[in-house]
Amino acid sequence: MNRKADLSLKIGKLYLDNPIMTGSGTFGFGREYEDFIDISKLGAVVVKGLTLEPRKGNKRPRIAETPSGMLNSIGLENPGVKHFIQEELPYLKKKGVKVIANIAGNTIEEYCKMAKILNKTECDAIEMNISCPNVKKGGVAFGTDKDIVYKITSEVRKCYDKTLIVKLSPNVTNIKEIAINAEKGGADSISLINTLLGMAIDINTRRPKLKNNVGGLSGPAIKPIALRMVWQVSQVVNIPIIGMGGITSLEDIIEFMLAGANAVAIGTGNFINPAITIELIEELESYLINNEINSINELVGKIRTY
Amino acid sequence: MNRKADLSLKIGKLYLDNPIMTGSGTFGFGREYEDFIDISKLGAVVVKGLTLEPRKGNKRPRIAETPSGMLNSIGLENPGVKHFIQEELPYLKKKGVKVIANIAGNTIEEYCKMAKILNKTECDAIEMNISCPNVKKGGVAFGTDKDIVYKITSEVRKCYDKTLIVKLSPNVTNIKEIAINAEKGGADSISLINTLLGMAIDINTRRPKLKNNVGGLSGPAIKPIALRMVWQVSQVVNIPIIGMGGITSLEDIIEFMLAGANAVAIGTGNFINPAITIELIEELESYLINNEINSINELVGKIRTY
Amino acid sequence: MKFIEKCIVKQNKKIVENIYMMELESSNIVTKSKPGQFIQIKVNAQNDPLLRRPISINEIKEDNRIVIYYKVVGKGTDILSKIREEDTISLVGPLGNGFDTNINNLNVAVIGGGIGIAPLYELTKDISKNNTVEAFLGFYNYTYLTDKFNKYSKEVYVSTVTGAEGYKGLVTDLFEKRLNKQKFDLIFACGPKTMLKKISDIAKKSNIKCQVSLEERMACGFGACLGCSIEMTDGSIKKVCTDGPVFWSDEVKFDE
Amino acid sequence: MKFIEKCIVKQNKKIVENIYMMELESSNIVTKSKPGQFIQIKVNAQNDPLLRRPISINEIKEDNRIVIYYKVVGKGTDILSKIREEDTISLVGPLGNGFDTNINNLNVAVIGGGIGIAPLYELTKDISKNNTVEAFLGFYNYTYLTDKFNKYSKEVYVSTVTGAEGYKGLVTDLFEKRLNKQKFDLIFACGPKTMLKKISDIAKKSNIKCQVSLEERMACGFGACLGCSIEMTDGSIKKVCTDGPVFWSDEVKFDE
Ligand SMILES: Cc1cc2nc3c(=O)[nH]c(=O)nc-3n(C[C@H](O)[C@H](O)[C@H](O)COP(=O)(O)OP(=O)(O)OC[C@H]3O[C@@H](n4cnc5c(N)ncnc54)[C@H](O)[C@@H]3O)c2cc1C
Ligand SMILES: Cc1cc2nc3c(=O)[nH]c(=O)nc-3n(C[C@H](O)[C@H](O)[C@H](O)COP(=O)(O)OP(=O)(O)OC[C@H]3O[C@@H](n4cnc5c(N)ncnc54)[C@H](O)[C@@H]3O)c2cc1C
Ligand SMILES: Cc1cc2nc3c(=O)[nH]c(=O)nc-3n(C[C@H](O)[C@H](O)[C@H](O)COP(=O)(O)O)c2cc1C
Ligand SMILES: Cc1cc2nc3c(=O)[nH]c(=O)nc-3n(C[C@H](O)[C@H](O)[C@H](O)COP(=O)(O)O)c2cc1C
Ligand code: FES
Ligand code: FES
Repeated sequence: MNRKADLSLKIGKLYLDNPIMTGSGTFGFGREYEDFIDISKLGAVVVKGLTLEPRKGNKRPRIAETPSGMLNSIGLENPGVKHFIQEELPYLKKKGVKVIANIAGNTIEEYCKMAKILNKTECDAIEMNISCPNVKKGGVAFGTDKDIVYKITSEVRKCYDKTLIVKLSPNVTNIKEIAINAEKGGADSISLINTLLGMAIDINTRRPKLKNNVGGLSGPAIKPIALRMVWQVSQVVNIPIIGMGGITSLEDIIEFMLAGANAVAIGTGNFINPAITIELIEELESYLINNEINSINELVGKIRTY
Repeated sequence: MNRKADLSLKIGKLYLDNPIMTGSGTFGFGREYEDFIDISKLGAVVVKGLTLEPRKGNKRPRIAETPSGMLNSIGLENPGVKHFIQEELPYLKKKGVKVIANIAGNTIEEYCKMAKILNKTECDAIEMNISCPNVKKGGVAFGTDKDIVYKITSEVRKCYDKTLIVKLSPNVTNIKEIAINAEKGGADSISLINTLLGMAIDINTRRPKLKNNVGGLSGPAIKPIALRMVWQVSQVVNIPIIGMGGITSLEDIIEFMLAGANAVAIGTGNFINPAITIELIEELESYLINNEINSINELVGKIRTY
Repeated sequence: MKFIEKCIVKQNKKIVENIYMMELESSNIVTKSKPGQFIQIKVNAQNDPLLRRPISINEIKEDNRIVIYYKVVGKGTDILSKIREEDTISLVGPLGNGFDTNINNLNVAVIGGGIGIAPLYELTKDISKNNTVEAFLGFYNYTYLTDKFNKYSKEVYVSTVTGAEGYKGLVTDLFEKRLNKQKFDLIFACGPKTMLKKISDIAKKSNIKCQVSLEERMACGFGACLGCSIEMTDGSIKKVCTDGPVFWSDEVKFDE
Repeated sequence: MKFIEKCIVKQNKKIVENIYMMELESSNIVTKSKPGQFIQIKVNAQNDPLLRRPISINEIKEDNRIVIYYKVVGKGTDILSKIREEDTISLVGPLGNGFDTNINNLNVAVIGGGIGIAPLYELTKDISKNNTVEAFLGFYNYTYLTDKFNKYSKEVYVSTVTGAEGYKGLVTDLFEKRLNKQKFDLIFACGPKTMLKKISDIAKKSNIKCQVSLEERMACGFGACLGCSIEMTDGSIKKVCTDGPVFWSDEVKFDE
């Protein structure tokens, strides 16, 4: 078989060789996966959520397993955006991979500051995490109010020339109006979903299983919700969508693409199979070839709803 | 061991022998479980969602399995409230079990009509389903708008003297304000959660796995979200809470009670083990005895958060 | 009477290609089972896969054993195929109405396609006592169970799509050919929906009464979830799990 | 170098009570493993349980085999205990830093409690070549592995909480008694947190260097999820999975 399939796509100003990216916070800064895969083959690496200053994150325990899912309350432990630019970005760029910085701030100003700093670097794009449920300020509040979403997107847009992705929180009544306002605010792309707010309790100690009491639910358990939201959003925006939430198989990826995702990100799945991203790129390519699909565009949004 | 534990509780004007109920739509009208259990031992039977007129429900396929969960789009297939009163209620009351009618309407008037009709029957309580995501009108809209929740609850309250339970939709940004308004509107109790809106796609046919395109996600997958919402709601209301969402074990029940649920309902779990309700009543009683807990009140809300 | 029962797996082996046979030791379910009924199997003790899997009863044996035949098509049946002898699995059953076997002195055609052949075996065994049975068994390539049908049928006609064995083509064609020579009073059919539709058409045309066994996506299998509801030709709603899976073919809307 | 490897289960058997031993055939992981490192095991192919389970390497055998000992405490280890010989399971490893075994001519105390004894065996084997090892093994009631430790230790001291074997009481008491008579240069310890804290206190008081192997809730095991981060005495944040699981005891905050 000498046939080839076109896996490439464009998100804002960014060209990707293939639509498989990593979910922020599940791939560190790429180095952690070096032994397992050639990260340069990824569509893009979305790095751990960055803040202006370094953060120690939340107290442990930070992890709890749930049926087909997991809760985390890492609390944005990260070395800060400057350390990222100095120590991590050069490594990733040397590998030749597209790098997307996931950023989180306590205020709109913080987001803008980070965007300005990143604008002058080799970093290819920003994914604005306005949805992380773990940080008291700047977390849920931003991503769940459509007016703030518009405001923060348009403010950051002013300070940032490259590709701007807005990552949505699923903990909302109406994901469509949030997505619409992110687009109006100037986002080049929308990524979704971040984790769903959840809880687990240790019945012996009568304490939450997470020191932070609540945490973000991820993994296969949330896939049906993620897929529904991607589909809903794809009906109301014209910018590319990066779908995620529980992806662990080729079938999952095709589902997300049919629902309207132009690209997908693998999060929790990396923990279980650290080579999953590369395996799925290969599987996706074979799928396209075997099904005589020339390009992923022939999949995106091609769901035939009833 | 001759010790006994007190499993009884009061919800509004309703006394229950134990806190284990059935999730509406998962227990039919009780008859379906006759071969498996003695339904008279249940805390209460919450029957399939009723509408004013009989409904045929949605087209098939109506069921799709997801990781640790399932999607349904039954679409409130039911014989109508009158048929229930004539054909099903007498059977249940003869069994001596407490019966809660789950009702859904397209308009506030429909809810009131049903409430008035039920008020004059032996039916012990109403659970208002303002959250069913399957019916276009009267579904999501009611349960996701706090003002409408207040309005509908207070209107139904006027037509109904017995115990009024309001069942909340989890597909909202702020479950607390919805619960507060249900309480303000005169609800005797709040039950939560109903299903989360989800989707699944058959990649071969490129069609949604449900004819209705989207459906409600239930089962263990949603437990962390349900538990979090019960905990949040228990902090803002003073009326009893009926917790549900993914319960399949004693441990799950204790978790819900610690989080603030006075009673619990088993939904999807019944499909997998049709005797689960009775088994869990027995396990709960043993748990209390073995742990020298005299009454379930010593569990409810006793989570020790950080 | 339905039961939840933990049963010991006595045999679990591949028959052909992706079709497996499992023999289960049961003390309750087996006592109430009838041809055409099914059981709901929990393939593991975890939450994934969550739901039980409906599988028809293939044979009810004297020694308290239930035999099932299943085709590995996905996650659940794959796990099932890996269960070992002496392992225990949970069943709920017997479920469904089963075939109407209260018949005597009839010329009966039993028509099965693919894995749909399996549930017809106990039926054939049962009705062959008081009726004359001809079996029409359609396969894709590999055949199975034909020997066992031989024992209880006057004739067994086999078709394969590939022509590997018997008539090359569809079992419905094979049956139609036979219809030219032989009159039947009653048809029992189980198999893919397209096959059932075809048979239902033939039955109508030839004025033969016909019972078909349907499949539908199921959550519970015992009437509680309403997941398996279908609309009948008369506009009524029936549950495949409790009102069926066996229906008179003229009640079924095949072109939904 | 870390690997994802499908390994064949060569043995999986109960040793005592709820403690099992599993021997795995590996071609990659085994070549890079060191004492004190661990592997991440996917106990089934489904999504529930979702995460891998971290289990320490007990022994690295010449014939490309890795031995682990595990205690059945929940869903994951229960499934693990039911895996049969010749089944295949997926491992990720070797993970973590392992013990610092670059030592010579030292008097070493190896102290283990409960299932924490398992990872100390390969360590003992290794360091016994160039050092003198005394092993202190604390159990609740049933003992295991003590014979194997005998082979590589100058002395093996056993304690049980119930008094079923050896000293009746805690292994930390046993060790303190021995300390009155014998000087040690270095301690390696693995076991429950309370035990490690006690040993850490003793080590500090007696001015003995001490390495402890910690456990933490893990999602990935290789540094990506930050689920296992702990704050050290100097205020820095370390990952138990990659910076540990072995730490110098004076770096660890035991009273969080
Ligand atoms: C009353 C009844 C009796 C049945 N008897 C048998 C039998 O005797 N032998 C046998 O091999 N199979 C039988 N089936 C079909 C069997 O239930 C499905 O093949 C099985 O549930 C698939 O499970 P899975 O996890 O392997 O596949 P999944 O991974 O769930 O799905 C794989 C494919 O299987 C099909 N499928 C899944 N669930 C069902 C379902 N409930 N009904 C029909 N198709 C489904 C779908 O096409 C799906 O794409 C019966 C089904 C019903 C409803
Ligand atoms: C680096 C490391 C090495 C380990 N080595 C071994 C070993 O050699 N042998 C062995 O038997 N066990 C070892 N453990 C502990 C083992 O990982 C847990 O017992 C196991 O994951 C429990 O899984 P489960 O599904 O059976 O229990 P679950 O149902 O998940 O939980 C049951 C109980 O087990 C405990 N537990 C769960 N996960 C962990 C975890 N990641 N770490 C610690 N405790 C946990 C909790 O107290 C929980 O209440 C090690 C843990 C770590 C972190
Ligand atoms: C341990 C962990 C840490 C995460 N950290 C971040 C983060 O820093 N920023 C962010 O935007 N999303 C973060 N996420 C969310 C993921 O990027 C992703 O949106 C979510 O987990 C759903 O995808 P999944 O089910 O494939 O994991 C994190 C998720 C996990 C599990
Ligand atoms: C098949 C099915 C039908 C349901 N029908 C109704 C209904 O008619 N009215 C209602 O309020 N909730 C309905 N529900 C929601 C359940 O009562 C329950 O709130 C939800 O499933 C979560 O609980 P579980 O995870 O234990 O199933 C239905 C759920 C299922 C799975
Ligand atoms: S499968 Fe549940 S009602 Fe038929
Ligand atoms: S377990 Fe994931 S970083 Fe340590």
